[in-house]
Amino acid sequence: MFPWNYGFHWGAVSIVFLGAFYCVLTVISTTLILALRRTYRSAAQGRADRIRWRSEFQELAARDRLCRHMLSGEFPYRECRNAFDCRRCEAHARILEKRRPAAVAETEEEVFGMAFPLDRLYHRGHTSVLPQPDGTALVELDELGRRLIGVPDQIALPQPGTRLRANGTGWRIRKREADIRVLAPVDGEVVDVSPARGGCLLVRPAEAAFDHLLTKSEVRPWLLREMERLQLALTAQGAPTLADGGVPVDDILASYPSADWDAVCSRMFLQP
Amino acid sequence: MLMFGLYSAGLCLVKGLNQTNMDNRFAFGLWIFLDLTVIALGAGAFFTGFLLYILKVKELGAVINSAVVIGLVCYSGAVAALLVDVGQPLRFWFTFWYPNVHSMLTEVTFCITCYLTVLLIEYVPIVLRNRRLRQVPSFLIFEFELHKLVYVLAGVGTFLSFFHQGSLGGLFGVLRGHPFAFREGLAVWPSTFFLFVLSAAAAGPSFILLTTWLVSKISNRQLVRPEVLPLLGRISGMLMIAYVLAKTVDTLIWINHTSPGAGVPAWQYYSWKPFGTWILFAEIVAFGLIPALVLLTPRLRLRSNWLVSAAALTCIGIALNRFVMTLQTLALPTLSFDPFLSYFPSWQETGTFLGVVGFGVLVYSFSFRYLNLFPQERDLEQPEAAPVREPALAGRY
Amino acid sequence: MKATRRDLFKFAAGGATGLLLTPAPWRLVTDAALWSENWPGIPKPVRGELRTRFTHCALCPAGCAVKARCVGDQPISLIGLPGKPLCAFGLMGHQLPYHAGRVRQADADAVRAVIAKRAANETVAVLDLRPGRTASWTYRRAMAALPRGVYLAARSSVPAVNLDAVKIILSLGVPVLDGWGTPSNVQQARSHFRLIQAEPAESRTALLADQWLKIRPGTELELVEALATGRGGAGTGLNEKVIASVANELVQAGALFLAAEESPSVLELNRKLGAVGKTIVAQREAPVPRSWKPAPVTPINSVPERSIGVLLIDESAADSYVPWSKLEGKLAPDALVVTFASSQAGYGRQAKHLLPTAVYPESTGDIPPAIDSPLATFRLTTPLVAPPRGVVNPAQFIGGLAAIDAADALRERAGAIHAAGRGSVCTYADGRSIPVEDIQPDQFWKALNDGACWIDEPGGKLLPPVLRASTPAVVALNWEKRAARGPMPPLVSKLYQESNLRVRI
Amino acid sequence: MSHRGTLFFLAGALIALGAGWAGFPRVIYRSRPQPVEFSHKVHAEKAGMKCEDCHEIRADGSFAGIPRREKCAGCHEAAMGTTLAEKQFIDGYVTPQREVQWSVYARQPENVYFSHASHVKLAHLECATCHGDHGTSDSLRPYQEDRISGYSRDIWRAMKMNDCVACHRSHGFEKSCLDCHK
Amino acid sequence: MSARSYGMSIDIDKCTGCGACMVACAVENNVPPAPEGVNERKGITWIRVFRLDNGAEGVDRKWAFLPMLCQQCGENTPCVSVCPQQAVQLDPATGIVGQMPERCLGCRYCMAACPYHARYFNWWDPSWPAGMEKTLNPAVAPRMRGVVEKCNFCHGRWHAAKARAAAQGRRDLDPADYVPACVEACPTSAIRFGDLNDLENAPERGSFRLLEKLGTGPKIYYQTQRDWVREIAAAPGGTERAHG
Repeated sequence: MFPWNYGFHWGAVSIVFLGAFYCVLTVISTTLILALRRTYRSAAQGRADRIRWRSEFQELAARDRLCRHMLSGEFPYRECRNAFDCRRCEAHARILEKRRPAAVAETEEEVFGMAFPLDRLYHRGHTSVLPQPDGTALVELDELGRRLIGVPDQIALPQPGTRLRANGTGWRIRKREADIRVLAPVDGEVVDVSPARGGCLLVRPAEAAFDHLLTKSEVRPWLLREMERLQLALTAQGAPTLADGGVPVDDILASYPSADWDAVCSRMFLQP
Repeated sequence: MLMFGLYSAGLCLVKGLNQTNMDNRFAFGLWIFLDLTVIALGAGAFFTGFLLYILKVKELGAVINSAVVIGLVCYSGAVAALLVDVGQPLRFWFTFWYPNVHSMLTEVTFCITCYLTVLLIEYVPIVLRNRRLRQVPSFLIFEFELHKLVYVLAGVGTFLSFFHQGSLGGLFGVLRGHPFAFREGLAVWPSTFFLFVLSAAAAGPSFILLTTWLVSKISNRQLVRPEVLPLLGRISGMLMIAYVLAKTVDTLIWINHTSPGAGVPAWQYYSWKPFGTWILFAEIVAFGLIPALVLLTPRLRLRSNWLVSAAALTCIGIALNRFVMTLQTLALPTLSFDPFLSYFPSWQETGTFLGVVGFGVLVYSFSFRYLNLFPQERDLEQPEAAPVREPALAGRY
Repeated sequence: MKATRRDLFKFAAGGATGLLLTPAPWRLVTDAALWSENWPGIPKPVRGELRTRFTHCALCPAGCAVKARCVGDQPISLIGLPGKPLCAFGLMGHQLPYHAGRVRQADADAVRAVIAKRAANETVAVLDLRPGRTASWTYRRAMAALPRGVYLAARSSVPAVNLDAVKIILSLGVPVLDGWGTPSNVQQARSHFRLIQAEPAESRTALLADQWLKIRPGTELELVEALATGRGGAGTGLNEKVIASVANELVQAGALFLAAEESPSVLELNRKLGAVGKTIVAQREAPVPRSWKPAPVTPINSVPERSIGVLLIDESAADSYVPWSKLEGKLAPDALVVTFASSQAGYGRQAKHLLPTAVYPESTGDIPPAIDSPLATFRLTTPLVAPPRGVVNPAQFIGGLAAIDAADALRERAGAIHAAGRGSVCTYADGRSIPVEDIQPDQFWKALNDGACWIDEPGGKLLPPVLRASTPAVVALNWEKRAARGPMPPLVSKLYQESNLRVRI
Repeated sequence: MSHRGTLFFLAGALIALGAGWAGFPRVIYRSRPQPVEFSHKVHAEKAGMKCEDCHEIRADGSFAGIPRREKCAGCHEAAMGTTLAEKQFIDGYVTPQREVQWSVYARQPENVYFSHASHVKLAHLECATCHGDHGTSDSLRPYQEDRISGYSRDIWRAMKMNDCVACHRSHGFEKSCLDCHK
Repeated sequence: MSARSYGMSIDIDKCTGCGACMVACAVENNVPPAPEGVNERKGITWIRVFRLDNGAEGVDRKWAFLPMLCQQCGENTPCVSVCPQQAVQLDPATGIVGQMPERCLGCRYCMAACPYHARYFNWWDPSWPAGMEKTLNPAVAPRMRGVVEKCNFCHGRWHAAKARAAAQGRRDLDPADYVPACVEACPTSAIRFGDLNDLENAPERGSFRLLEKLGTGPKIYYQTQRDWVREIAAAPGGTERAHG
């Protein structure tokens, strides 16, 4: 193996053979080391959240990766390519220009008897953002999210001052076997927190641009879609389907004791 | 099964190889034969990887994870069996320390060891994708970064596999002492070298096809898009046809030139029951040409039972070829006065190998249970539930 | 500060890395491999100075000269002298003492007491399976001294075969080429005699014979009759023409006719063919001290039924054996059978007591002239290895019964031979041959012990053998047949088990 | 936090290094004293003997190795000196005629064939070339043998196969394994 | 010391199949006796005498005995190139193919490679009946379980001969000093041994080697006057008559 080992002969074959062998070893080890170094770097730069969201977004079923503009019927079929971050999506920008302002300014959507006030913006991970006059924004679960979780067993809220990252972890909620990471809808710094209503944060957003969040007329089709997904998730769990037209009870979970709630929640809160 | 396997392996290690039915003529037995087969079937890992990452055949992304696991299982199993097979396992490292670079076996040992490492590394991201592990940020990032580099590993793996699959063939092609196995070839490699590479590449996809099909039958879930399996079949078929052609040419050369050159008319090999010429026929036509043609006929390929049985035939064909190369070679007498011998493995041998198989199944099923072997699976859940109607009261305008 | 799990991991990792930089792991790996070199149970051969010693092989009456290569005093391999090779069995002789089935312990004194008590008023018989030794003489003297002692020899007479004179041999199942005579003699003579082997089994001799008569089992005597009378022989399974041609051939060549078992008709035929006196001659014995008063050799048949009270069988060196059925009848109802042997395999099965004896090359004794040596010879087998404690020397034991001290019998006989002054002694170390009268008695004795052979001078007329027709069927043992009855060196597995060169009989 | 981790790492590494370099050799070697106090120095200087006087090469080329009792008794039948060691030797071995169970420092593995004859008579090597100053040592150090492989530690000091090979290579005597293995 | 090429010439007609060579070999080279249940397929016999017959039945059945040992192939030796860890070696100085048990991994690839089946594997731990290990030959190291061994022309004797030469200050050994055990033991001196480069040892005319066509250049030459023997011995690839 080494020239100083007994029985080693400097021959063409030896050189070629062992040469190849050592090349292979080097390649393998360099690959590993490279990976490790990059890991170290990324970790240092705290890109964990972004990476997590990116890879998890890839893990989502194609059906769950649909573009908001498909939901609102502007496309027959379109998968989101930017991990639900429309701020960098030129298609999104274009469409916004084209879009006519909504005819009637609704104040509140009601879907399946769930109130979705339109004064706020919605994240696909079932959080809503209510901009405050003082420039901060109130982040909390939306109606469906709350009903999914019902009364949480335990809520882990970030310390005030923590920096949030859009699509990164907002806060965590434990409910039975389900351990849910609620995705943060916006970049920003946590100002104040309260465990009320499944947890809500007061956030000072890094930038005021919220156009990656769902607004106004997009909310309804999105919600319809979400109900479908919920139903699908439940039936996948072998639970009886939502009574057609039935209004989701406050604590959906409680009414489906048999369901693997971890699966349902992770599906609804966009975690593979 | 695993227990039994461990027990018999232990017997062989503690009491020595007298536990087996191998003997001075049958220096290689069941183990070597099955190792060769298993490694050939495990070739799917490298070949799929090659197609996916190097040739960018995106569709194969659906099975790559499973392919890697299969490869890992096959290779680790084979290596385990080999360690029991050698007389002095404590000296395994001599091969690395004092290698005889002219020996095919050295090449095999080096390549397989390296490749096993590669497979392990390739396996890591798959493991790290598990949801629990993912909670640890560093794991998450490492997986992400490693996955970006995986094509390098795929490349290395391809290189290694090419050589050791070949060398496994060369193992027998160089046996000047056995005109039945001896072949001329290019440079240092006898023709069997290339035949083995080809056949392994052909069998690999078939085997993945089989396992995927089997797993989806057992778990009755749809794991991959319906077009993936036929694609695998097609790849396998193309390689198979190439292999069959090459094999035929090689056989002809051997019958008419190589073997007589060594002083043995080829008919002699087949004058020993039960190894008649039928075995040649079976190897080339029944388990070579026919499945190849089936796999290449689009209409048949799309029928899952045809597809699967053709794939099965291919795998059997490869196994048969390995069998011929190992056991028939040794069974045939070389000297006029030595008899034709036959060999039947002892229960310890069988047991050990069953253990290896058990280990394989275990690892695979665990991976299947806890890891995401078939990324497409999520997209293919049962028919969409009926779209939800919005209640009338909600539709005010 | 308190260590978290994470810290422990770090610690372990550090330990691992550190360990890799020490010799420990590498050394352990190496040692494991080295350990496999001297695995427990792999013996270490004893080292020491290589010496050469000479003796005679006592395994069969051929008594070939043996050159032993020894480390210190332990023989590690045996070999014949140039031109006087050993057979396969002889080559393994030095391993015989380590035979697994060997009997080592017995209470000799108790047995002696019992015998002594019964010897007073009962018939004591000694069955000698290798007549013609000095030990045999001791037995005869002892039996003569005892009130009612009988000396039974396995073979009533020991005819010698003069191979030089032989032109053609017809053997009835005698392994002529495989352990019958002295290998070297047979080897040399083989060129000038024709061998016809009549044997049912496909024995080695049958394979190598010039002609092989494949007769039906048990039809040997029928064949003899047919050859003698020229009639019958259909039962042998040979056709008349073959028999006729063979008979004719025999008559013409004045053939020698050998049989595995002595029988009157065989002798008759030999006489008829004129072999007796020409190729079959009387075995000459080396001189014995005049003072020795031997008992006569009693043919087993002439022993009255149920007469023997004590039967002592010397199996320590057996050339032939008497089937037990032949002996049983002669024994008194409560007869005491004592056998001197090294393993249970032979008469040990029937005997009441088995007294363990030394085996070659532990034993001390002499070897009667080989069947193919018409000349008298005197050859000692001197021990190469010390016999284990507790073994019995049959001659001294039986001599002791009659108050005869046989310890020096060999020496006395050597003295007698020297006194006779005939013949010459050839020493193996230097390969010289000196007339006896040229050396002193104790030189002679020393030479014999260091490996030398006394050979009577030729000359003198070859006397026809004294043949009694009334002897029972005695089976001659060649070393292969012996495998069935006595211990064999462990390495015979090479011939019988690990190759199919030979098949057990 | 991070250098706390490194601290632990280093600690582990250091401990391991210590164990491996200092502790391991003590563990792996079984050490036993020679049965008799013997001084090559005294024999070489006082008695003016040469190595081959006691360690002779036999006529057939084999090497006698450590002399047997008789040879020692040749001079030490009765005490020549006043040392306790000699007295013990005579009382313990010569008088009761017991062989001394020496442990041979330079005992090679069983599968090694070494011919002193060819090295001394043909190659004219000095004993010291391989055995170092053993011939002039004043006392016998305890014999150390590897617990696992059972080989003497001295082989690892100066008589490894690589040492043999190095010399043979330099003299162009490296033919085949079976030259030195049996 | 000039390169030698040791070889044998074996006269098949002289061989009586007595087995002396096999025994002498086992004694010389410390080959252990077979444990229970060993047959000719698992046994260790560095030299083995095969029985040939002319295929006829009954009394006109003719036999010959052919001693078979490592043929010490001189040209592209099958077993040397295949060994993964240089445990097999063709000694340029003697032409002897050496096997190194302590280097051997026990993969048995060399056995598969040997057309003469002259290599043997230690399937069992070597074991001698109690006390018999005293009779072992110190010139040869006993092998351990799980390694391959084979004839090396009694290399212990070669060492001894060289040592004797060295003691007398000679470099090249006296041919009379170096005679393998089987040669020494053969009662009919059917086996002759020597340096094939010397004239007196050069193979006689009409002698043949086994499986010459494989081109492995074996150094064991056979002679026979009997045509049927030559026919069988020279023919490769087990013929029908070899059954059983």
